[in-house]
Amino acid sequence: MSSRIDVSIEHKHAPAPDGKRHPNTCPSCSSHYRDDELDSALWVCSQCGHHFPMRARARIAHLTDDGTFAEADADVRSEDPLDFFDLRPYSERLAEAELATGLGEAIVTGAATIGGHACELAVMDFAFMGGSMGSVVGEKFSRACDSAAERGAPLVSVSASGGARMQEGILALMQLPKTVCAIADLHDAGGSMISVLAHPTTGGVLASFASLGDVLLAEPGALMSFAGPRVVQQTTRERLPEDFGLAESNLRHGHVDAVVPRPELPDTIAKLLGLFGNAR
Amino acid sequence: MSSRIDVSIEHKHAPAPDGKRHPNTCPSCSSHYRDDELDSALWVCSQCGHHFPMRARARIAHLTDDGTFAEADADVRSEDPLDFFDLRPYSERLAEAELATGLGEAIVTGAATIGGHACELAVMDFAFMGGSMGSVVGEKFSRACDSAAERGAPLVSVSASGGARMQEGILALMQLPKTVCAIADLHDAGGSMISVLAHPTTGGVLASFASLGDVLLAEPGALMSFAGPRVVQQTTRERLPEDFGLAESNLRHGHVDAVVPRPELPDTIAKLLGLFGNAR
Amino acid sequence: MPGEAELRLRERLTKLRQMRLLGGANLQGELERLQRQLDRIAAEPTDEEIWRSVELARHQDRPYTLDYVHRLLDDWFELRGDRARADDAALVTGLGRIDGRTVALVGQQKGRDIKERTKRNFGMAYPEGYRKAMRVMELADRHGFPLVSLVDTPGAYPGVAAEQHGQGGAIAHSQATMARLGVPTVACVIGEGGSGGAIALAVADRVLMQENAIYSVISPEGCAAILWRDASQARRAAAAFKPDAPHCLELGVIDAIVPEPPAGAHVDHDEAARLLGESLREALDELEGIPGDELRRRRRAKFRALGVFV
Amino acid sequence: MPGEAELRLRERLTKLRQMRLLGGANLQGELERLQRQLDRIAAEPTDEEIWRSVELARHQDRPYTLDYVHRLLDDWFELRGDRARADDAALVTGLGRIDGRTVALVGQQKGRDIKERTKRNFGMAYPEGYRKAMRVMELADRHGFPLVSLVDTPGAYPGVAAEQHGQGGAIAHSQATMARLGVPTVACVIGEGGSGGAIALAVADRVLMQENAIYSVISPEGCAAILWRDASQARRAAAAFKPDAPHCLELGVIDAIVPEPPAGAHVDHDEAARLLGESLREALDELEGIPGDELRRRRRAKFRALGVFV
Ligand SMILES: [Zn+2]
Ligand SMILES: [Zn+2]
Repeated sequence: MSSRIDVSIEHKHAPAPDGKRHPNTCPSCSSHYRDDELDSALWVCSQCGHHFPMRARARIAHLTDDGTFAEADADVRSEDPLDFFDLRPYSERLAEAELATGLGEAIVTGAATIGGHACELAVMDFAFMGGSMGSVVGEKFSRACDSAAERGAPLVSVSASGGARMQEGILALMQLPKTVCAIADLHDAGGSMISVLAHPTTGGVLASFASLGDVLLAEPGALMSFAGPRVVQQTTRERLPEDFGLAESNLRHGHVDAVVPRPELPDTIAKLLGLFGNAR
Repeated sequence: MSSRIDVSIEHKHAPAPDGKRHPNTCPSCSSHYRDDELDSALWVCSQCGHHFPMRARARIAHLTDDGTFAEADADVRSEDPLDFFDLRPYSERLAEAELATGLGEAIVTGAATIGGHACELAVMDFAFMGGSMGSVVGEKFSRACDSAAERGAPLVSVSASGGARMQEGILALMQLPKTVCAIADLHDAGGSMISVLAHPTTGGVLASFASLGDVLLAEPGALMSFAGPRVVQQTTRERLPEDFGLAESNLRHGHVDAVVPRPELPDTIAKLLGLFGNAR
Repeated sequence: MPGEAELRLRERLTKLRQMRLLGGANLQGELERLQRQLDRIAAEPTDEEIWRSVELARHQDRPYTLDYVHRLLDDWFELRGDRARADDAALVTGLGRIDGRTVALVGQQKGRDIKERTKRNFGMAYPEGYRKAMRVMELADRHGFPLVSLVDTPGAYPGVAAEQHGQGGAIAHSQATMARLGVPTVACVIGEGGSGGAIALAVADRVLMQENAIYSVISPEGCAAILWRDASQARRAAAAFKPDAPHCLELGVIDAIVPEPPAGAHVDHDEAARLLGESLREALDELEGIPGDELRRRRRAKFRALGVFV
Repeated sequence: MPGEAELRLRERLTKLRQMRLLGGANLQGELERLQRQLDRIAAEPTDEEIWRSVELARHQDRPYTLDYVHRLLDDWFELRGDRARADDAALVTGLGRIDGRTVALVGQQKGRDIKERTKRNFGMAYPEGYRKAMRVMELADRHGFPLVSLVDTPGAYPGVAAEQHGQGGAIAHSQATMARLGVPTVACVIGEGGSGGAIALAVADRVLMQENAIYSVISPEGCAAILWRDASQARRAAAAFKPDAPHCLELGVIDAIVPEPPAGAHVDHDEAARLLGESLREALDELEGIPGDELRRRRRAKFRALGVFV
């Protein structure tokens, strides 16, 4: 059933347990890079243009004008409403993710300027439990909508998520309508939203806020699908197209406005902020 | 170019000049009928169910409760703004159509009840210049919208048209936005509209009011296409599907709510009038 | 029963009463059913009870959307098509009357026999289905018709064409459409409330759930496949993420539980429909007369309050 | 010139001035151009002049929508896709700035070379193109962006898939969307204004037309094929139904004629763009500050007044 896809991405993209594959090997052309090389290249392969996942703080540093980012709600943390236990308790997974990523949750929010234009930011981090959306992601995103509305600044979101966070059960599903309602309030207040879809944006995040920007930009090669390729394959036994669910396919099928290489994102977003900032 | 289709239907469906084909031969199963036989059968072939074109007054008699129809704007007549002359002057064609059909134009409008529910009616007649839409069709339809809004009664339209009336040039095209704006005013006044699409509803009428009902009902076998089959064939050289543009194909493709055999139309419309008549 | 569990029970009962638990049941003359439900909810549902809900929610004899439509709505008229590409039979929409009042209805429809199941894609809609639903929601809004939504789907269809046609975006926009409506909206999960495919139709002023329905972010099999790489661990997964009605009520995700006949809705469609009808009527009555702006404000505030964090 | 013709001319000039003829031209310093235009309109356009318009409107070097976009809009950002099935390249949409003010733009785009023509389907949009336009119109409405629409199409595409995807309904709904907008809307026919495919984008507060554009209910070839069963009689057909700008102005179908460089827009794209830009600015200025309700009311009243009858 399709619902299973919401979290499968997290596991698919995690490094194999035995660590065979070096995390900085380009999956597209097999070039090898040190962290610092990739970091200075915005985590884009200089050989083939493959976009590696980019961590939230690096993303923010890249997108925003130096020193303008003021983080909000950094101290909001998940609870474990279901006492969820699979191989380990959910609370243990959370603590581990925080230790591993240095982030309290899979989203970082706050105010900044981009190319001199004020905006509110909501940037996801796939490294935190596969960017899955639980109560905290929903809450922080919603507060970012409110803050954008209050400040009269557009909201810029960057999504990277395997979908809803299974460990919070039905409450994770409720983050879909929660973020949708927050955007509805933002729109009613005359606000606007630019949504950037990074690899991967799937499941519940694609099926909620990431799809509701006034403008949708995708990074090259980003998977944007509701159901993951594996689930589609297993459910339908169809042969999948080569570019199934990728940004380029989504552009062709009318679901995003542009595929924008990472180095061009700050200028593109700045231009859009300018356009949305001067309505009557 | 696609624009040519607007009027081609008129010619396609006119009897051949030499009168070879008896007009009351069923084109589907070749059964023969006298006028009075067809009339008592609602102009539906009793052998195969083929729906013959139905004249506007017969249509109104069939749909409405006896004696409730009060015609409006019967005296509105076309002008000839372009002094249009092809094989004959437009004004001559108009006079001829009126003599042949007993109608002043290709649409009859007025108030009535159907199954006891008050409504406004706008019924087209294909026999009047192929049901083409010129200034008078646009004007009478628009007035029917206003009358429906004023009376708080839903509008029921029955379309049968080859499209815009070439002989009125660009003013014929303007009847599209004119009727669209009239429906917008009706909707803003809280009114509703049920659109019945009879054979054929093509070109400018499909591309304006006929598609804008709150509910769309089509008669079996009715052609509903923007471009006629011949134009599509000539332009694209594609092989057309067997049921190209027919009501049944449109139902499958999501463009109408139901295909309703003619004998069932009064009850179906009455039910819908009941549903739309009791909103808060 | 140990003291702590009793305390928890009492707390929950208080909470449930505040939340208009069993709002669907007419308290006069329904005390017996109420008692039975309270008994059921009294104890933390066991893993077995949760799994029983999963089985009943998917029971092949369980009433589907159209079974309720034909029992509860007068003058039903089905509205078909997305006005763009298709008519998705996995999701039915239409107009009908409840107590003389016109309502618009949307809901997934599974099939009863194999032929209908194929036609209706087992209740798994394509984006076309959600676009049809949005069209009908907007029609309801334009005419002031309350919207009733019956949720019963394993999930939105996961296929190549469905993705190409924008499944994720369609689910997002369907929710956004519901968030904008200025008419009363009532949703009820009547079987499987499967993930995004379910929430697309459930951003409502009142969200109800039948006693044996389930509502979840993932299917038990999907969850098990991920956690234990073994779909047969579905029962264990269900116990972990708790998709049953009492837990959904406890978490504030639904507003009330709709009672079913004692052995389940599948044994008595007429009685199940009668009980559902009472709940729908009560919810519609409560919402009647509230201005559109206020409905929207409360609806959004309700969903924006969902979540647990510190 | 005979007395009757002169009288007719004077009447027409009076009418044209009332209708803000050449509203696009800045009267100061534009007298020469104005005089040339008046001279042209002075005489009833001859059949040859009408046919020249048909030829110029379709001239392969005539500027297309994107030629104007790149000259007139700052910070152009193309918006793509209908969010359902496709991105139709025959119809471009986007945002940009005119004098610092953000506007949304929609318009058909023919192709310059054979490759681009194929990609853009010769400016003949599918329903997907019109659905993209509607999406962008609604975006403009939500954010208070004025809408500029540039019309240049032989017509909506007449193909099997286009029909299956609802070409007629898409054109109807696009008009209905424009009738609902609460923002200023300006349309200009910049080449071929072909039938339903054109009016789908032209239900605007101000409808302009370039000097050598045509606007018609049917193509000359289509008309000829029907009337004389002979497409080569196109010139005769054009003379009969008069798709030229002066006649459209006389009939009240357009609000003003936008001047072109003396030999036509195709010889000087920059100057053509400058002149179009002036007209668009003037129209936008006139509409600025009028409340949405009032814009809607006037827009609908204008289109509802079109037609000639007794
Ligand atoms: Zn590489
Ligand atoms: Zn027959």
